[in-house]
Amino acid sequence: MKTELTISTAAINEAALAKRREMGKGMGAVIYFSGVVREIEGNAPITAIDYEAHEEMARHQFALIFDAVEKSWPVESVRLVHRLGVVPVNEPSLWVEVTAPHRAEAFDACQFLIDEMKQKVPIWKKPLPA
Amino acid sequence: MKTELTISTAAINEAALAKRREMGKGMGAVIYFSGVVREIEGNAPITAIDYEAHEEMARHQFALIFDAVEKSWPVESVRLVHRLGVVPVNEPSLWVEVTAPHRAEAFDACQFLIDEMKQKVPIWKKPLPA
Amino acid sequence: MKFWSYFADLTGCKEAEIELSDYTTLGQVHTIVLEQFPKLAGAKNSTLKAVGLEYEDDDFVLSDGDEVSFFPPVQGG
Amino acid sequence: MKFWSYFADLTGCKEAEIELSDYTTLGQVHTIVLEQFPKLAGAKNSTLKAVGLEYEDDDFVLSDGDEVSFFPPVQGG
Repeated sequence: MKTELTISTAAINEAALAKRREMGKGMGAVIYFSGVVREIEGNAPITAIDYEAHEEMARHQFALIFDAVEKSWPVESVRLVHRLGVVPVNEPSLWVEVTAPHRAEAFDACQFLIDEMKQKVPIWKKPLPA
Repeated sequence: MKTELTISTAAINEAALAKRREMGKGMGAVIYFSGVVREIEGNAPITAIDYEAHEEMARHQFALIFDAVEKSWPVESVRLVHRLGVVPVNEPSLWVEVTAPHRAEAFDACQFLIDEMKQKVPIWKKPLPA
Repeated sequence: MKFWSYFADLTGCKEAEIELSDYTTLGQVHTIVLEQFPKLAGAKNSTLKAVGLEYEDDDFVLSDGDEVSFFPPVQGG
Repeated sequence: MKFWSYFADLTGCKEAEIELSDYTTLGQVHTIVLEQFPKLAGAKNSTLKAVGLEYEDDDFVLSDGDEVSFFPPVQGG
């Protein structure tokens, strides 16, 4: 399974990422998920979320999750970008791409990946009030 | 819920579609799914799939499915493109975008939409052997 | 009456008209179709039937001018 | 020893060193930390603990030079 992990304060350029997609001829399904900062956090209006990470541990924990994906589904590739620092409302903080032969495994793997991330990857958010 | 349905023989331009995304500030999740023609269909190598539709009925059945999505989840928008005619291997025949406040409902609605399509929308495929 | 996908190949026909008596059901039309186009018999149980743009059951009673479609399981995506 | 996210705000400290006797467990260090930084007591049961890059249980026995992290539930995405 090919994997690509980016953890960076740079804005996520979804178009540029999608353009770099490489997909084997046996692959039938691609999912992209973008997690976008909402204008409300815990019932209060915000302007942005400031993301902090234990970056080295985050990379390690993502690698463990990618290993688990590879063991569970015939996924061809996973690319994941998590932005750190201040992410304004309406901009993505997370971008995930999964390519697989069939739709069901692409969906399952993508959801597993995000569920696991939300349990294990040491990234925290601080909402910046409006 | 905003909906946009395109059924056409034109190639699906994923980049152009993604660029036209409109997402309210209360939305936190976007999913894109692309269904891509694989080089193997029923164990035989192919060069393309020729898609045929009962187009008027397909539009109507998609509209019913969109109504069901709207009743079941707080989805903000659905855009769906299905290509007809000859779609070469490695090119998408289907493109779906779902935007919603949260991830779980976006995934659920997107999977429901595709499952329902595969049961009810009168589109058929004829593999073109290699 | 319209045949779609490989049903049109099996019947050699995309569109046909038939005269029906009053109160004919969709199921009865299917029976007539299978007599006229015996190559569709093998797909009898998987055949999907629509009247206009809606799927209908065998006991649906047809009216004058109804457009009936017969087709194999759909395969979008 | 490192504190992350609002644990660093509560302790007023991002990084600290403590001397341990041999065979001290991660759970014992947590107890020491709570004595030193009582504002973390409210989060005691939801505190996540890592040694190096791995999550570890309270009965994990620490070695010389281990870097221990304490942090609240993660919130990536």
